[in-house]
Amino acid sequence: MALTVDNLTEWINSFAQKVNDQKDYLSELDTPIGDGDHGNNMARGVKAVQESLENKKPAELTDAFKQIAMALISKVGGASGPLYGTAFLEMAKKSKDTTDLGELFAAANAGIKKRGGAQVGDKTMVDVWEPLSDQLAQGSLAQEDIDKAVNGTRGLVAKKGRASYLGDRSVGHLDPGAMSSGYLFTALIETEGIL
Amino acid sequence: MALTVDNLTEWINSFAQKVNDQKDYLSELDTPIGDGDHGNNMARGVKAVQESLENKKPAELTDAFKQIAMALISKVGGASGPLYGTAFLEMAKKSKDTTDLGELFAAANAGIKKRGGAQVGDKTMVDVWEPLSDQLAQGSLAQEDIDKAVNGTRGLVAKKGRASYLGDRSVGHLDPGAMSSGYLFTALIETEGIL
Amino acid sequence: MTLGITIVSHVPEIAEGLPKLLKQVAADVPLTFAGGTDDGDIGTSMEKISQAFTDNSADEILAFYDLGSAKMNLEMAQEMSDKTIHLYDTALIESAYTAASLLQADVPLNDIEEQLKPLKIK
Amino acid sequence: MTLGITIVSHVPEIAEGLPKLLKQVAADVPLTFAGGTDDGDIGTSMEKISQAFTDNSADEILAFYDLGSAKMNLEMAQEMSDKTIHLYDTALIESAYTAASLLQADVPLNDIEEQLKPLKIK
Ligand SMILES: Nc1ncnc2c1ncn2[C@@H]1O[C@H](COP(=O)(O)OP(=O)(O)O)[C@@H](O)[C@H]1O
Ligand SMILES: Nc1ncnc2c1ncn2[C@@H]1O[C@H](COP(=O)(O)OP(=O)(O)O)[C@@H](O)[C@H]1O
Ligand SMILES: [Mg+2]
Ligand SMILES: [Mg+2]
Ligand SMILES: [Mg+2]
Ligand SMILES: [Mg+2]
Repeated sequence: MALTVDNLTEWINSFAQKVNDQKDYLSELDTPIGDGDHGNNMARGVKAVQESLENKKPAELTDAFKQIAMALISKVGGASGPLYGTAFLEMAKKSKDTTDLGELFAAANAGIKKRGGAQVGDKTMVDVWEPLSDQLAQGSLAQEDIDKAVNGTRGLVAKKGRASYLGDRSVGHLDPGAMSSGYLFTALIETEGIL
Repeated sequence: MALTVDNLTEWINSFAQKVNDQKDYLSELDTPIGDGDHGNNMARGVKAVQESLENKKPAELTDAFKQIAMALISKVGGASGPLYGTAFLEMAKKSKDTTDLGELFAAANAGIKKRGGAQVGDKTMVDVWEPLSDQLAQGSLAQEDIDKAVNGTRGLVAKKGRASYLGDRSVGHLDPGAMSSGYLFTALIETEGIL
Repeated sequence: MTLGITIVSHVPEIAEGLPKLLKQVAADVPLTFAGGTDDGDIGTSMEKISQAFTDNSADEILAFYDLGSAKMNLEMAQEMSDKTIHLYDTALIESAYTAASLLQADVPLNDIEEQLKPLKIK
Repeated sequence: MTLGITIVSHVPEIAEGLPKLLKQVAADVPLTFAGGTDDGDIGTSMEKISQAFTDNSADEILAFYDLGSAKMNLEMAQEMSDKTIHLYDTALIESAYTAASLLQADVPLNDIEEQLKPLKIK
């Protein structure tokens, strides 16, 4: 079982599918604690990713990660653009040395944390990326881990991003970026032949 | 010797003349320590004042002061608009009780200070209005007093208005609003029959 | 009693543009703005500010401005208005954004003002 | 070595409008801006920011932004630029105005940064 350009593409297409299906839901999550655009941002981003991968089939994993990153960086528009973009850019760099998922995701997570300055507990996508990257490194990621991480953001006080303006009042709402990140991990474990 | 609608109008017309003649110079003064528009602002303002007084000859001093104030407030556009406007508005109020120049100018000066929060020494028009209002109250205002007050702003560090952003670097430049205020006082002492 | 926001800028484009950022997080907060002089040049206009107070459907208004001369016209308009106008000496964009987010979440004015305090820079 | 300013805002109108205020006090300071997403919507664009760095005739740039997500795109553009980019977490309009006035008066960068410190709010 290993990551290839083909199953990476399959994974990303599955993620795109989920984002498109849940576009309105993601924007709804972003409404009480943000500006209500996360679904639209991500849908625009994954569309650009799919177009890029179709227009120019990447020769290597590194190219694939880079194309994904650049499309997200250019097209998302919101905070999630540079964050997801940095994640895939870090995976591109790391993929020159290894295809180990644990290492790739650890690099991605470190990139997100550096880019946005968020730590675990700040009610951001980091609350999904960090624990699930750890699980991947340990070779045991299941849907219930994903649900737990995503749902865990509900009780947190936002410390970064737009939701942080609401302080304590952000409690009781799921973080939209955590939810979309959850879809990325679900798509990963659902794609045959990667894990 | 007393203030009447006629000699007030003469005074203001003479002030307008000086502002128009020195429009470029006032804007030049405003360039190194401001945004270079004081001459244009004041020219726009006195034009509106003259139009107002021509279109509707005021019946009373109070009306005249009020019309002048409103024209300046609407048309100047820069900080000097609310400041000169407040000065004339305060004179309008005070003119209900007295036509004494000392009292009128004391009220005007207090209005400028309240509106802009500047004190003597802050390198603003207050450095002209305050000492010269005092002189008027004492019945002895001459051109050399005016020159002294205006030129005194050259050595000051700006504490209010746009020039204050330059801090110490504002030293060595005349304050444009002090200069235009100087013209107002010169026009006053030059107008026959007021002092 | 409803709370609204009025934005005052020397630049017409800033005054028009900032509400677009705020509307994203505060669809239900009454927002009006006044930008530039009567002639549309760089500067502020007491009349435009008064109009922005009148046009705002709220009866209590949080007002934000860019530079000091805008504040003077704001204060004149405040004195002439029947509404309660709160004037903040805070970073224009950042504090208007903060206030808009919090008003949308029905946060009481006292708490909003507490959160605006660190943004006081004028 | 010349110093310039780049303005980054989520809103195209703010990004376009602010330089008009700055030009009044800083006619000779190189000023560029990046506003909105690639499609002109509310947001920021790393490409537009990179372009604004390139288009600026200065080789050292003071960059100012409105909200946190702009900062992330700014930092990515900064990492990709050959120029020295200084990023300030200060009130956008007020600090850009301060920097512009001081740059026009040839004030050294150290002194400018000193004067920007009290405007740090992010
Ligand atoms: N500084 C940050 N660090 C990590 N994640 C962040 C940060 N800021 C925002 N996010 C994530 O981005 C999501 C919002 O994305 P999006 O709505 O697309 O951007 P925007 O907030 O600019 O509209 C949040 O739910 C959060 O997960
Ligand atoms: N807070 C203030 N208090 C008193 N006078 C002030 C203040 N701010 C500015 N001024 C005066 O206004 C003059 C500048 O007027 P003007 O150029 O028309 O306005 P702006 O600075 O808005 O362009 C200054 O030279 C100064 O005399
Ligand atoms: Mg959003
Ligand atoms: Mg957004
Ligand atoms: Mg000026
Ligand atoms: Mg001006």
